[in-house]
Amino acid sequence: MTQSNRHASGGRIDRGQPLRFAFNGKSYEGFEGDTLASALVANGVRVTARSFKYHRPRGIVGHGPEEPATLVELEGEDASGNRPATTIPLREGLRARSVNCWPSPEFDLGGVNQLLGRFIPAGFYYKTFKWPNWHLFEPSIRKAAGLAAAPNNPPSSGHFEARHAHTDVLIAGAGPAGLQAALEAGRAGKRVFLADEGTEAGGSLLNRNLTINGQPAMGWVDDAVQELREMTNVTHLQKATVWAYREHNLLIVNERNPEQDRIIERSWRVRAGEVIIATGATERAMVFSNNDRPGVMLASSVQAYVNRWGVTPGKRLVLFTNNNSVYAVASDLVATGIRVEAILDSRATVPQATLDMVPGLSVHASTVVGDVRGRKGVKAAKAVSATGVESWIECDVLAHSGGWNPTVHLWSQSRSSLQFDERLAAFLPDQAAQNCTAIGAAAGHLALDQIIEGGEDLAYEIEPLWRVDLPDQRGKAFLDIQNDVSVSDVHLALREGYDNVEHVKRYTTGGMGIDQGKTGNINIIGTVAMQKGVPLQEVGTTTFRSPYTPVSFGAIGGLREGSVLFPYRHTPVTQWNEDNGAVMYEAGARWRRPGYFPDQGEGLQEAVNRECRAVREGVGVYDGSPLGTFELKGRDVPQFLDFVYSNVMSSLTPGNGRYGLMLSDDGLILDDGVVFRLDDHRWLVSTSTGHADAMNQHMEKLLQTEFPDWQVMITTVTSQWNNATICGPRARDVMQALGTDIDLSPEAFPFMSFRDGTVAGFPARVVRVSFTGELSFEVNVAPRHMAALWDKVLEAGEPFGILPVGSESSHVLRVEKGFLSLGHEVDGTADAYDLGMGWVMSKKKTDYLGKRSILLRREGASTRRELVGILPDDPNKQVPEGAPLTPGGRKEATEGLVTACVWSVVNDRWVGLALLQGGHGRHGETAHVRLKDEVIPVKITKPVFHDPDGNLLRS
Amino acid sequence: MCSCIPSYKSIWVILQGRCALVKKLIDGTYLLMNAMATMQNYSVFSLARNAFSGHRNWPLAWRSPPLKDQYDVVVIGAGGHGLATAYYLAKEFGIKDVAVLERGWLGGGNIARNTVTIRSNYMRDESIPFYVKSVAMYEGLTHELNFNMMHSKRTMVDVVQTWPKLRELRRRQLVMDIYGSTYEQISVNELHQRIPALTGGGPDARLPVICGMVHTDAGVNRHDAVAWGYARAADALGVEIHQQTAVQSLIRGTDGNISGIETNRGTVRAKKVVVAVSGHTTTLTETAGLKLPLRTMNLTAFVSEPVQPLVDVIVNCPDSGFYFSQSDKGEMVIGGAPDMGQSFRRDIKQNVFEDTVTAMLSLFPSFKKLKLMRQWGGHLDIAHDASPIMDQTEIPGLFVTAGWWGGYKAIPAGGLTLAYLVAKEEPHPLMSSFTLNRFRHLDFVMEAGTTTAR
Amino acid sequence: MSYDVEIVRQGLNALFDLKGKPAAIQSWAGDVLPTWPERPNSRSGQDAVELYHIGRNHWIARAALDQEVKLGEHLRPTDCPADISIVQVSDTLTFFRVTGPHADEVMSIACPLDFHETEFSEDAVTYSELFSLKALVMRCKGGFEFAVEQSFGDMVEDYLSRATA
Amino acid sequence: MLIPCPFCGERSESEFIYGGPVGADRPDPNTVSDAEWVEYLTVAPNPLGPVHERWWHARGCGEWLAIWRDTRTHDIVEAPDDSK
Repeated sequence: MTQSNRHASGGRIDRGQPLRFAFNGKSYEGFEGDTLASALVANGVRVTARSFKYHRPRGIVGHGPEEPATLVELEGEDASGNRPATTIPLREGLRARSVNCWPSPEFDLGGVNQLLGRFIPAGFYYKTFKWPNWHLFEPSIRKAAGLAAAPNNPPSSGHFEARHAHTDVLIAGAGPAGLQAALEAGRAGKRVFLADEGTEAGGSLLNRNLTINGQPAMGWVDDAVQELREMTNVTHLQKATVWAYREHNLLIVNERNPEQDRIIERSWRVRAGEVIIATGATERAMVFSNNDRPGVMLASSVQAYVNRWGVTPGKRLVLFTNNNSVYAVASDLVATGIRVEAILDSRATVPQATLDMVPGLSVHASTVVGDVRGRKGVKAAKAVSATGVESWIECDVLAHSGGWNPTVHLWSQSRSSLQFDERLAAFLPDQAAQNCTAIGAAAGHLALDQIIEGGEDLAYEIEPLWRVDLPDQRGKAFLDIQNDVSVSDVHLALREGYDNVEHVKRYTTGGMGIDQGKTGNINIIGTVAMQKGVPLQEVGTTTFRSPYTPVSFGAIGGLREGSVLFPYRHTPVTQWNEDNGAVMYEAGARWRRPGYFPDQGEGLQEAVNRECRAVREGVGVYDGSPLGTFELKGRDVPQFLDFVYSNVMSSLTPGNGRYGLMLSDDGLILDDGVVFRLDDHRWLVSTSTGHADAMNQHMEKLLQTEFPDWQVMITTVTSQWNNATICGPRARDVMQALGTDIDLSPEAFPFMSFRDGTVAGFPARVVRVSFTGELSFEVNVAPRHMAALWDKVLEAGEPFGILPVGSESSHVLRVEKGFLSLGHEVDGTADAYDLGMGWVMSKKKTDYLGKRSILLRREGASTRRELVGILPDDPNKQVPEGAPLTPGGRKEATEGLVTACVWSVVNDRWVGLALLQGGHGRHGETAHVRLKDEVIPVKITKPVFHDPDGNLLRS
Repeated sequence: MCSCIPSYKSIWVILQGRCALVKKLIDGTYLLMNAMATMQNYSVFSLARNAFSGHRNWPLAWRSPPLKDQYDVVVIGAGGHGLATAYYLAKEFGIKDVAVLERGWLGGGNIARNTVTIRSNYMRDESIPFYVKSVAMYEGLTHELNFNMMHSKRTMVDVVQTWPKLRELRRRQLVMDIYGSTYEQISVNELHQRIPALTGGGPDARLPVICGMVHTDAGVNRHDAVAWGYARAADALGVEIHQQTAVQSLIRGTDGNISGIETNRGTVRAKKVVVAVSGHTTTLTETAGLKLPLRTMNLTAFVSEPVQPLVDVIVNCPDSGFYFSQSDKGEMVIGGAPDMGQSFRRDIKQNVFEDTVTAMLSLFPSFKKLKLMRQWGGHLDIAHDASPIMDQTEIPGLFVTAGWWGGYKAIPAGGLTLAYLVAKEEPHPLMSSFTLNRFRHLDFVMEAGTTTAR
Repeated sequence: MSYDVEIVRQGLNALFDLKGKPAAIQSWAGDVLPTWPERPNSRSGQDAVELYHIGRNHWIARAALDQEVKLGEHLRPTDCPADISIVQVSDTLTFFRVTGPHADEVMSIACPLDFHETEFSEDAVTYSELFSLKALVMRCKGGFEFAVEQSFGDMVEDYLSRATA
Repeated sequence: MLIPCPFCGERSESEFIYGGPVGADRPDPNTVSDAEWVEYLTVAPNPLGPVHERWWHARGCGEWLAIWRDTRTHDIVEAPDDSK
């Protein structure tokens, strides 16, 4: 019979909407409003899981995120693993199976581990599996671990989203305290963000039969929700868990299946002026022998199943408690017609008001549960009185309550402190570290009348019992049901000296499961305290860490994926590059640039050779737009540039430019670039592509923090100017063919100067710089004209065999010239002198960034690694870039490295650059590249292989 | 802090299924018992013996002796480096009158918070041999300390997505070859075979995967076991470990030398004091007026829920900015970049965290459905040139080991070389480039481009 | 259901970057610029020229593209005195408009600013972070307008289409 | 974090770039001793408590600003008395 445990009426389920679902391959029926757990309870499924270590049969214990025992894996389109069955809303066609057992929880082969229990106490693996080594055992152990299967596909439809939100008050939890706080803040006109993890508001009121001013409490909840809905200043989310509390009152909320069905989960980053923690309290377990039998459940969960879902987990119940709350449970059970065999209360006296709630029930004070019988379902509980009288009481459910823990996870995550409260036997919020307050049960107000005026509830009183400790105790008493950590494990840890609560946790793994010990951690602390004879406050808690409950990585990532994972930048020529088959590279500062332009069937080297030959013998063009460019304005620009560059810039006259190096004050090379003086007070500074942002930061920092009185204003113009750089012996011919009003003769327009005019009809600034060693014209135009200019250049250059040039060829061309490259020769150790660029280090200036440090460093004793050219003895022998040079090619400490090695079309051989100890004095000698199985002799030369006097670039 | 706790599910299978090995197990155990005569031997036999006495007879892993007022050497910090140093002082140099002082619980600092990656793929001559030594020492540590470190030499695979990164890694490879450390390039196809879960980074991806680099020497182990193993072995050699003993200040004698320390439990005198406290180095040395070129930063990590075995290597994605490995318990243990500001907060920054997660999802899109289970932060100090500092300071008798961001892999060799330095008062050859002297002429040791900032 | 918004990538505007003391710029530019927006991160506008106060001694003047030449002739960037900086930056920024009932929601995905009317008023204009890029953000009729550095235009368009898919 | 920008007011940390601790004033490199120069370059305050540090409002108004931030909590705090 289906739903044998379902009541004929009652509960917040929609009996008009039956839902079919499958659990471990068997079909069942539940109703809309059920969780998977409540539907399983309704269908009388008792064994729902196997435990992690011993594979003991387990049932459903709780009713919310605290559930320690029943973890399932969802199958099909919403596949995901390790989900507490208590947190899965039931839906039509849901398919779930238990994790950690095979073939089923009823019959699980791993159950043989139960026989081995005594051989595998806490920490046993530190003492074994050592010989011959861990590798022998690891594969089997890995296979056995891991609970659910790993996901093998991203969600097939829908996506995740992350967004920002701002609020005056964030309230975590829509139970009575949270709703009340939301009403008050909302009525006061504040912006309110109310988030609750449940499917509907009400918190504990959903599970309990309470009244407010004589009316059912859920009526009050419905009114509150309605009033909040009408307030435009209130955002109220259900199925939304506040899972992290970060610095500066930033909280992260995970909302499941928000209104748009295309969004699977939404992550909210909420910045709150004030945070109200109304997260309620979690019932904790009692610790006694075999307290993990299927049917041993939290009392409040039994109450929830009865009241909220209209199901009874059993027919004959025994209740075990050390506090008052269980009496309300018993009262509800009786009202529903369920038989309560007995209430066992560990306290010596039970308050009369409490007893009055359960007239006619058998209440045994000073009595504990000593054991539970029934491997696959509770059959009887052993009551043991203080005088040692034992009796077995037959039952099918043992509901227990070890008291209540205020849910202080968020409070603790905020760095706020906790204090152990002896009266409530629980850790309570103490000093707030951020602008937050805890209210309601989260603050220790465990009765409704403490929270809401007119609320009626039984006063909460407790005498803590951290574990049942009886002589001749047999059977394991679990502190952490999920990780199978028993009292004896904790005792063992303490006995071996692992006596700090963190040691206990790590040695036993107690509290490290997916539930993070929500029902059991305090009992571990209590057990440690008892054993050591110290108060609980002294033992302390382990740190509460986010997330409060597991949250999918997809939601954290949000929309940021695929092409927008990292920003990307395009020039107006990017589309042309892609259309013309360029192989595109990541090129620094998030630009995507062409690496090379292969013809049909051509490889990298052939394409590069072709492009290089064009530049050396004819003409090439590249898109130089990404180069960082800044316009500097003001009277103090000259002295500023003299301070940030190692050479003198102030002597430049308008229209002219100079190459320079920027150093950090500890003498490392930051960047190289070119400075042009536009007129008296306007300057143009260009930086390398990759370092543009960093150089902007560097210059602004100096100006704003070191020299606030200097009049220098910087405007970034990288994207205001694009350029096509035409380079090669025929570059002037192409310029003429394009048509320009600028006199291009070397006399009228020499190297390192610029001219404003028109080129191909576009307003342009033409600059004579060269990064290839050839005659070059950098034609700068506004980006709106760039694509058209590019087309015209290629058209005008066609008769001269013009080719577009990618970054691979640029690399070859600069190596042939010995021009340095950041990231190759400049690797954080070489200075300008090492690179043979002493000429760029001003001797005239008394101070500039890096000067003092470079001098100090060079006074050190160590031999410098200096830039040299290398020619492999075998001209056809390529040396890998980055290869070490060692003395004599021996396998010993290196004396240098090859920074670059390229096929030089002008030399028809491999040529390279290297940093070599004392290299400047070793020209003509042979050095040795040491590879794993090979030594390559190379001749040491000057680091230049083409036009050493620079006649071509000045031509 | 990560957890690599094996499941217990198949113990029976293992014990039964490996009968052929029982003879070896017995031989090995007896050898070990002889080697470690002073400690309770840990083996499958001692475990069985204790099982029948209800595990009531296991001795303490370490003692809690009364704190004396004088020691030959005081080591501040019972983390990996402090405990290892104390152990090697006693074992290799016969210096046994050593106290290790810990303000919290032993093994509770960064050793409790790191991602247990052990590797030697460095770039400079100064670094590689040291890490080659450390990796080798780790591999023998389980047997040396008679404590199962669960060392799993499972290989690290770099997923390369940009050409400049490939160039940098190949440079490392070529230098590492000289020192016998392993690094090999593999194709994208081979990469997919090694890491089937790597389904992102295709040709149309924002950063397409170019190739992989394989570092077979790399491994992971169990961090708590390293701390506990060293603590237990050092204790057995006579070293005293004092937890809940906070050092408040360093004391200098009239000669300017170090003469002891002030603690919350009173004054302790010692002619040699070792500071091995990671992020808190400057907090301590400044009590003696010593400034060091160190800043403290926060590094974060997180783990997923445990799942069935999926990835059996350490995956490092330097271009995307994350790395992870799957623990024996099934959790993905994930790390990203540090947060640059100075911090002692031991927390995670949401923006840094999101950067790491999105990078991971781009290469492992199926992890969208995987769930975050726990996250945390640790603090570490980083020197001005980002390389470690191990030296006797300008205060005679005061030794520091600091600047190890990613110091977990350095624990064995770091402990050994520091013990050498303390015993002989001269730097160990493997660490001679890492003294404070290098700053006098700004001779930085720049280990440029260390993988995803570890 | 998808977000109900309209996204338009706009054409070029005439833009001039102005730096220096307000009095100095004012005396140079004369009445071509509108009333000075004194409040940080606010804007003013008259005769189709808008002025954005987006940094300490830093403004952006914006007009329709057909005003570019005229505005340039008034502002004379190359001739202005040493103590002020005027740079034509029309090509530097690409503007987008997001309008419609869900414009707020799309903006909250992109940008960490608090767009509540008490925090981000009708005349607000500011640089902020948008899809992790620097962006100039303001309100427009029925929604929001923002601009990113031109080379990121394609990327932002891509991101917006993902956000509203 | 929320960082107070003197021009824009409080803004999300993601708009800023960290600029390092505020160090000592730059000494005259022509007169300072080697040791003092090295200390100026390499040693930064590393307090367990308030640290004076710079941030650049790079995705905002471009201002370089300095705040006091407690390294234990990340709270932005008033300058300690002895720094004024």
